[in-house]
Amino acid sequence: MLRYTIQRLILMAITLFLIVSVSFFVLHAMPGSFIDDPLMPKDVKEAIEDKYHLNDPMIVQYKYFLKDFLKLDFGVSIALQPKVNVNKILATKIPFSVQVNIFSLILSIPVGLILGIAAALNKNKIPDHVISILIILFISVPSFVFASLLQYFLAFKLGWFPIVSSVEKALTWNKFVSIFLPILALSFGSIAGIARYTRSELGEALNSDYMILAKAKGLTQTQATIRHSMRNSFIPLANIIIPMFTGILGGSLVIEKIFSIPGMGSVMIEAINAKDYPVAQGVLFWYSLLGLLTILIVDLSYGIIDPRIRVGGRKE
Amino acid sequence: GKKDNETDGKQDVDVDDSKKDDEEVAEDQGPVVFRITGGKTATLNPHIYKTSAEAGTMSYIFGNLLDMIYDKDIDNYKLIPNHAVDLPTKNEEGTVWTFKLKEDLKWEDGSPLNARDYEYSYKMLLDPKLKNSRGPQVFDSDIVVVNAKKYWDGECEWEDVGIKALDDYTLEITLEFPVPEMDLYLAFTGGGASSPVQEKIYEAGMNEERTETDYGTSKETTPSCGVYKLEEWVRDQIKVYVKNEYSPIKDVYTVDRIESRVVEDENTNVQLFENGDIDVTGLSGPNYDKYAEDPRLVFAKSTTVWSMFINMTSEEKPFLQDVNFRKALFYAMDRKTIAEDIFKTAIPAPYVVSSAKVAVPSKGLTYRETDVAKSVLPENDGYDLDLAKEYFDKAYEAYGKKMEVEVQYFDNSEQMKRVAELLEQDYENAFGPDRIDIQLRAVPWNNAYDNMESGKYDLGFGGWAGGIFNPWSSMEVYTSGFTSKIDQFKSEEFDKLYERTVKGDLIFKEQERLEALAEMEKMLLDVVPFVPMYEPVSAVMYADRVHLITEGKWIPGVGFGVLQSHFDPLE
Amino acid sequence: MKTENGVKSENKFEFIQIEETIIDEEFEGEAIGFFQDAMIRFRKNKASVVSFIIISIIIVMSIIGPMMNEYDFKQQNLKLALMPARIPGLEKLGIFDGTKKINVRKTSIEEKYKDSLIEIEKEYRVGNTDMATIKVDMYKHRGVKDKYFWFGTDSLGRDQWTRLWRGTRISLIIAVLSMSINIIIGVIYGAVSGYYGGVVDLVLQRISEILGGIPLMVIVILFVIYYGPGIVPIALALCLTGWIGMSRMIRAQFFKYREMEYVLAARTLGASDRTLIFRHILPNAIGIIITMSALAIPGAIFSESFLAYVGLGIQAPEPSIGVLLAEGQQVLLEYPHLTLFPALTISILMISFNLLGNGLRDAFDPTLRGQE
Amino acid sequence: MKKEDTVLEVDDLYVTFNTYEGKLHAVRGISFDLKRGETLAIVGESGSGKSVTAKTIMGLLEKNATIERGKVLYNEMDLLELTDHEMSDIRGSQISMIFQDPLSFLNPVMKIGKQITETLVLKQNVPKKEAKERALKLMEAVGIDQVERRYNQYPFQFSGGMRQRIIIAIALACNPEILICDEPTTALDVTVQAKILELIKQIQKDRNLSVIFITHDLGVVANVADRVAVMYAGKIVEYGTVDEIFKDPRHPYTMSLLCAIPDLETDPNARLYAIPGAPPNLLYPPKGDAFAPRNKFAMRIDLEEEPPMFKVSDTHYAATWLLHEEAPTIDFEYFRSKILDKEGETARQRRNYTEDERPILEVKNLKQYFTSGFGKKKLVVKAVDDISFDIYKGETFGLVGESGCGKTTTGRSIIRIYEPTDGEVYFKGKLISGNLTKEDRKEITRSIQMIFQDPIASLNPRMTVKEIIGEGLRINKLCSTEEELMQRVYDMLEIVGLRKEHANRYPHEFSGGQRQRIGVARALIVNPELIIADEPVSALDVSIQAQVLNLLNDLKNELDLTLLFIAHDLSVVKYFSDRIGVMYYGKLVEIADSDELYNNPLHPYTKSLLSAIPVPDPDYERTRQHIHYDPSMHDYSKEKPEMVEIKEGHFIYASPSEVEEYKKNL
Ligand SMILES: Nc1ncnc2c1ncn2[C@@H]1O[C@H](COP(=O)(O)OP(=O)(O)OP(=O)(O)O)[C@@H](O)[C@H]1O
Ligand SMILES: Nc1ncnc2c1ncn2[C@@H]1O[C@H](COP(=O)(O)OP(=O)(O)OP(=O)(O)O)[C@@H](O)[C@H]1O
Ligand SMILES: [Mg+2]
Ligand SMILES: [Mg+2]
Repeated sequence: MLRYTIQRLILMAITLFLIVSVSFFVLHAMPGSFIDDPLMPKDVKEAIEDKYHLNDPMIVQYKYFLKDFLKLDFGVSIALQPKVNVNKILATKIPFSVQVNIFSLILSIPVGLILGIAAALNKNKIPDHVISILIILFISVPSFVFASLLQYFLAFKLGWFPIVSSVEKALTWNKFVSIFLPILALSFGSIAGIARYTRSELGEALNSDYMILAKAKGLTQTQATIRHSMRNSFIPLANIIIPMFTGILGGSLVIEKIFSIPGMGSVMIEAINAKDYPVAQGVLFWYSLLGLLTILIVDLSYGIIDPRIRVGGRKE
Repeated sequence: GKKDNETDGKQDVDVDDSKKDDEEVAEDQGPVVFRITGGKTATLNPHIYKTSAEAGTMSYIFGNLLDMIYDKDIDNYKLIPNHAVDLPTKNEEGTVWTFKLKEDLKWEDGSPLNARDYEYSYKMLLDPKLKNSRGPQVFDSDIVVVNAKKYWDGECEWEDVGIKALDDYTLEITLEFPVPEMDLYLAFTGGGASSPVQEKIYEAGMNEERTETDYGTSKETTPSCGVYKLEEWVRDQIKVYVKNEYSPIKDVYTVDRIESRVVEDENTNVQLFENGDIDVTGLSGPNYDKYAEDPRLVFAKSTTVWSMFINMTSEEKPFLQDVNFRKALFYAMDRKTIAEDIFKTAIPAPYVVSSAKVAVPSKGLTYRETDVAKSVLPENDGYDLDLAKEYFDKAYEAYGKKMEVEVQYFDNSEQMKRVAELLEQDYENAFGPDRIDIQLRAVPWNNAYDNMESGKYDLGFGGWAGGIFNPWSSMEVYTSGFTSKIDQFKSEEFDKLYERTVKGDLIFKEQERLEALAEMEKMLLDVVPFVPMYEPVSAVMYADRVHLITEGKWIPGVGFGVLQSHFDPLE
Repeated sequence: MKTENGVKSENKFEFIQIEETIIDEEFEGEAIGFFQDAMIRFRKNKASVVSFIIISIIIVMSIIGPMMNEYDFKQQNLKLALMPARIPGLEKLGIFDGTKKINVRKTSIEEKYKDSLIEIEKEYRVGNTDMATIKVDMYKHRGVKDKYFWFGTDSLGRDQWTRLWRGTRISLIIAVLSMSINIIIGVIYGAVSGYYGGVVDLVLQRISEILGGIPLMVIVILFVIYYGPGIVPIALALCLTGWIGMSRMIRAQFFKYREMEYVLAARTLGASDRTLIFRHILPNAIGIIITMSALAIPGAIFSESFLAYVGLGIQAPEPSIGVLLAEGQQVLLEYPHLTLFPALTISILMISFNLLGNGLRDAFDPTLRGQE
Repeated sequence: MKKEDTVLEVDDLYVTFNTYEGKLHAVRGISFDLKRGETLAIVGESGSGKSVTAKTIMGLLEKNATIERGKVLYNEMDLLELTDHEMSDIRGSQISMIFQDPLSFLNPVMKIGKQITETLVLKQNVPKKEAKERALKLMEAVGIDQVERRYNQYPFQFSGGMRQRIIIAIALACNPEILICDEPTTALDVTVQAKILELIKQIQKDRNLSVIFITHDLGVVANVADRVAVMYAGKIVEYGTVDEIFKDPRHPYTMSLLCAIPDLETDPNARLYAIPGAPPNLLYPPKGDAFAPRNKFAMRIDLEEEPPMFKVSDTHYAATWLLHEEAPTIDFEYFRSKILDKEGETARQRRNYTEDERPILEVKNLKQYFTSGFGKKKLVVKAVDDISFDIYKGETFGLVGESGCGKTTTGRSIIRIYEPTDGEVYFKGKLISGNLTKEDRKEITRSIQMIFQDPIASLNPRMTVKEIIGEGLRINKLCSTEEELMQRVYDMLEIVGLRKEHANRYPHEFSGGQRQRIGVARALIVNPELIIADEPVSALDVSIQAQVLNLLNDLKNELDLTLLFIAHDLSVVKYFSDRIGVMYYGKLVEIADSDELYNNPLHPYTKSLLSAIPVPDPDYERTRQHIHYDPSMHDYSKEKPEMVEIKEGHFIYASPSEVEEYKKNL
């Protein structure tokens, strides 16, 4: 296991390096400059760009980049929060997204599971149809429509919640109430995802041979379902739930904008639009790292959850 | 707290306001709080800030030698000394200006502030290693400080630069050429690049190579020398300002505390306003419809005239070189519809210089109010379909085949898109879709400018902001030598006239200078390197508790004077 | 347990086929091929058939819808901007009747809304001004009582019905285009990777992993900047990483089927790699391909609408569902009709395509063959 | 036997399934009873409704099933009327079931021990500790070694045979009264099967269990059953004691079945009896006797009226009109002579090759290793480890051995589906295991063909029969015109006993035997000289297995084919092959003429294999002794074993000292 993990980590490092390098060139190939003041004289503009080596040949820029990158330093932002270290920017923004995302996770995992289980147990009956339609609705209505409607009706019209998130840093009850709507809006998608996955996995597990054996042993349908089907159908769920856990560091562009949460959601697109290469590169790196780590964690966790891999051999 | 009226019916805002009407509410109800929203602040480093939102913040927290306020008596703006004892004096040629500073000036933390801080600040602003983007402000704008550019470029010593602290309380500025008083005053008014930075913090934040400083990136690194100081700053979320007790002019302002939330979604903003959570909201397009008849509406002008630039030197599309074609575009533009139906509050603008620009500072008179300017104006907002068709026929005849043009617009503006869509229809209808074919192209906005600079476009929207008080220097963008030129207009005559009005003999000749401006405007309108479209006017709504000191009138330079206004206390 | 019960009959008890050689019987009925079989099973699945019909209707509407009234998708009339929906028939029920609530000064009721006023809902004061919320027949107010904008108009006074169907068409074209390209690339990539396995597979998988690691946004923005936001660039942008999922599925299929006995059988007959890939292995993936396609279409429509939301939508004045939604969202509360209809359309499309995909999956699943 | 002894009674059970194609009549009114302590075997070909019957009793039918009518009486209760919850009290503790496929029925992520004790703890409130003890005992009883360690392992760590035993242990955990075994050994090797059968019998004796034993293997039936019920097309056509069924069958289907199986005694020169035709389609249950269309002795009435159960003796009943007083009397001997007489021409000429004749296929030191993983985890499976043998023109070489011993791999290495790791293969004197030119390769692929085991998996479900058969011609460009191709396909279909009309059909429309014949046709159409038949009949029912074997034999004679015949069923191999090689874990342990091997098995593994084969003769089965083979009996640490010709044509893999030993036995 350890050896395998190390192998994977090395492979991951290589992949990551390639991603970062490719995106470096892609990013710098974008036309335009981070200085968007059209009134600024050309020579002044170039002088400022020179300070960041932006007019050097790409390969030279890449060398500069690599030098810092190897120390995991992406330099300072040049447009979004000029002169602030990229890693520091992320460190200040992430907590806001995390708060919302964690609660969204706490909400969507059980709800998603319950919906999924209910649907699987009642396959092709009314509850299944209702849940399936709900799931597709959750997936198909764009989140900005949901978020706007929630804000308008629950916060503005009914006044049950504040319109925008509270500014308290600590997570008080007050703060929680104020981020409840974004949590809700954010959860619809993951609830639907989990429910859909659970439904199909559990549905499959319910029809499996070992369920027949379990019932032949004398277990009731409920006992058999809980003791045999559930466990088996939850193993593949790691596939979508673990990425959700690592996904809590990211934010949602739309929802954060509507509820005024200063989180990660818009950083990437703003950085790209503003040609803030260091920030874009930094976000990209950390996200890719996270993404690859997630894949690794999923794979390794299968090794832990699934005895077929844990005890030896590989999954067929 | 702002959000604990959860249980109140929201309609309260509309119905129950009657009790607020009796203005004579007892004073002394605690600090006067003004609650606003705004966009994100990238930085509060006065040497590199970019957006007007940042400029706004800086005007609260960074003082300067002078300040501009609303004066009830003259019902207009007024310059008052802030850190300076009085307005500066100048030498005979009008190139050396001397400010005397007050003696007990202090930074937010109580440490003394004097002319040396100013000198240090300019030194840093122009530092060749720091390469601050606001540096050009002292060598590429209305005033040009001696050797500033050279120093910025690293080509001379600081001693050679025309900014000196003669002693602790005297600051001397040496200019390359004389400028009108107002231009100089304005250069040292309000918070911004010309405000001082606090040396110890600026230096402490400096990196080893002295190429970056973290000044103005957090509350701790943003010391105030203005009327307000930062009490709290959570990036992209909230800023709270409170009165700075050391400010010499703090009593001019009535507001004690400003709370500013970052809200980027306009619907959210309006809901917050209706909910009584904030005191002011802007209204655009469809949101404006809802309040079109609301008595709380006030309107603010802007210095930009948005225009449709024409690539008049295009080789690819030679018909763009034909002035008849460009004139056809000019006269076939239904500016009224654009202004009133798309932007709702905008003003149709068949001219170059915005109606917000002040041309006679002494009288507070705007250029458009002057008679010379009025003489330039075409009739009916320049909308004349018959004339347009006449011009077009000529152009069409000369070109001989169907004209295909592309309009580029900014991809982040729904309304610009609508203008483009409207123009496409109007032009095709006016000239016949068989003769002209208009295509649209959305472009990220700084790419749009890049395209126009490099002449890679046919038609494209754009506009120049420029200062409110110097319409002449704003003409620089149309001169041949301007480096970031987005139009293709080139005229020696125009350049000469421009030189004369900003650096030459006309500087101090009020009337001639006005006429010269009109002349330049006329040149542009004759050649039509761009078709002026409209002048945006923003609709703003203040809560009932805000009793604007200007009574809703927008004053150049000070807007509605909100911070000087009377506020009802919060419940 | 039954015992004998006498049955009497004469020559019933003679052998009838003792001398014949018994050969295999002929089958009754038509030969049913794999696709036919799938079709039969598909047809039995009511939900999928209904969604298929709905999708067909939407497709037909996206073709003829824009021609069903006198308006053109880009014909503007700013005097009739933002008209609420008015649908003949339904308007009698009080919905989509072309009315709208607005806030006005009380004085203007007399001045401007005298004829079109339906009722005064509420009166209130702002400052010193008397205000009222009134319900107004916007069609009467604007003097076009004879006109019907079924889904209302947008901010340039364009007919939303026409634009919606036109937009649906564009969205579908983008979706189908990107889906087809994704499938072609994904199938070839996955097939090569899965069929040859080993080093080829390792290299190809690394490449796709790296591609997948680059955030889509960067590429999309680049694309739009270079090629403009046309149908093709947007569709291509959605393809840049969109094929990866498909290639993974196909690869898995190839891993599974390349050891199937009938594939080996063809190999022992000397079949070339091409024959094996395209004739023997790939057809197994058809079910998956079709299912994935059906599921990819709503995904693409959805991505397109997200692009539109961040300002990278299709080039104006051309509408797409995403563009309409993004436009609508900004005025969602004031002019809900601009969001309602596109959102309904996208939801119905999503639901239908999902159900269709599920139905197709069941229909093509060989393990379900001949059974339920 | 008295009525009180009856523990279970099934009365007029009728079960249908709803399918897309219509209503499928799987079980059509069957009745039988089960007495205390006895074993009732239910036999019948695939799809005859055996499993459905079992599942109905357990109340575990699929959702699309409908029980149209009937009763299942147990302890005066009608099980069909119980709710699922009530049924769960009966399942496991009173009636238990062992399922056919050991691989998928165990929960893959639950420890073995827990799966055994689960019901004990949950339903019978046995304390965990005691439950564990009972489980350990049970595991021991079913022959699992190191039970303590195994108790905490997971199913995937168990071999198929062991898993099957665990399932038996689970079924027995709650001490049920009735045990239903649904083909508990079909998936297993003969040696493992023998062990498990012994085990079940043992347990039955110990606990006085009643057993319903479902199988299609008559040999197994002869071994285990007290009474036998024969099912055909959803009906019981005959039942009686095991001796009655085997010695005095009355229903033509039973008789045909008994004629169709080869046993070790079957004369290799005689043709097997093959039941012609295909089983009926239960979507449209036939009128009259369902077996009539395939029955040579069908009478007119068989096509018109359904035969009732005729009583033969107190214990023996059969549903055939032949027992009607007016019908001609046909006894088994007559039946056998009549049908075998008809078909009984010589099946096969034994081929004798001359000494100096060069073999058509020479395999020399063939090795095929599979590696997986890399680095320390590298795992090498020596699937084929240094084997050599020759095959001469026209002969059939049989390869037997238990599952996983490398038979398939050998075949595939020869035909170059795998690149051999080492060793040489010569075909007609030409080396074919190295790099080949394109031309040679083409020649080889045409000359050597393969028939696959699984008639479902080996036919592309998306191609018509015509396309499947014609593909070889097309690929090798053996036909110039489309018409010619069609003609050859039609001819081929006829040769394998199918009709021209079948050409446009898809594989799934055919029965197993027909599909396998299509597979044969595909291999033959390119005129190969050598055919590698990889278990061509092991997936087929006995009743159609004969069809394919006969066909192969006929073709071999007609076309002068050489066959490498791979199978694990020794009786089939024995019947079919001239010479036989016995494989054990990648090695060939013995090669000899088939008679020689059968009469004089030398290697202990061969002996064990032979002793394990069930024979469809109850008398023989009662006395049979199974010899166990333990590979640790060889001590190869000092002497290296090698292949030695111990007698002319009889090779054995042994060390010199063992050779001496074996020689003594000759
Ligand atoms: N769930 C089901 N849905 C539809 N048809 C079914 C179902 N289960 C069984 N059948 C059909 O019922 C018939 C009897 O099946 P059954 O499993 O009892 O056969 P069997 O005698 O056990 O055969 P085998 O020896 O192959 O196990 C077959 O034709 C089968 O296809
Ligand atoms: N492609 C492969 N990769 C790795 N191992 C393999 C492969 N094919 C076969 N094996 C292994 O080689 C051994 C021999 O397999 P083979 O299929 O030849 O056995 P067999 O005698 O044909 O068995 P069966 O009777 O089950 O068909 C087995 O242990 C099997 O797991
Ligand atoms: Mg069965
Ligand atoms: Mg095999």
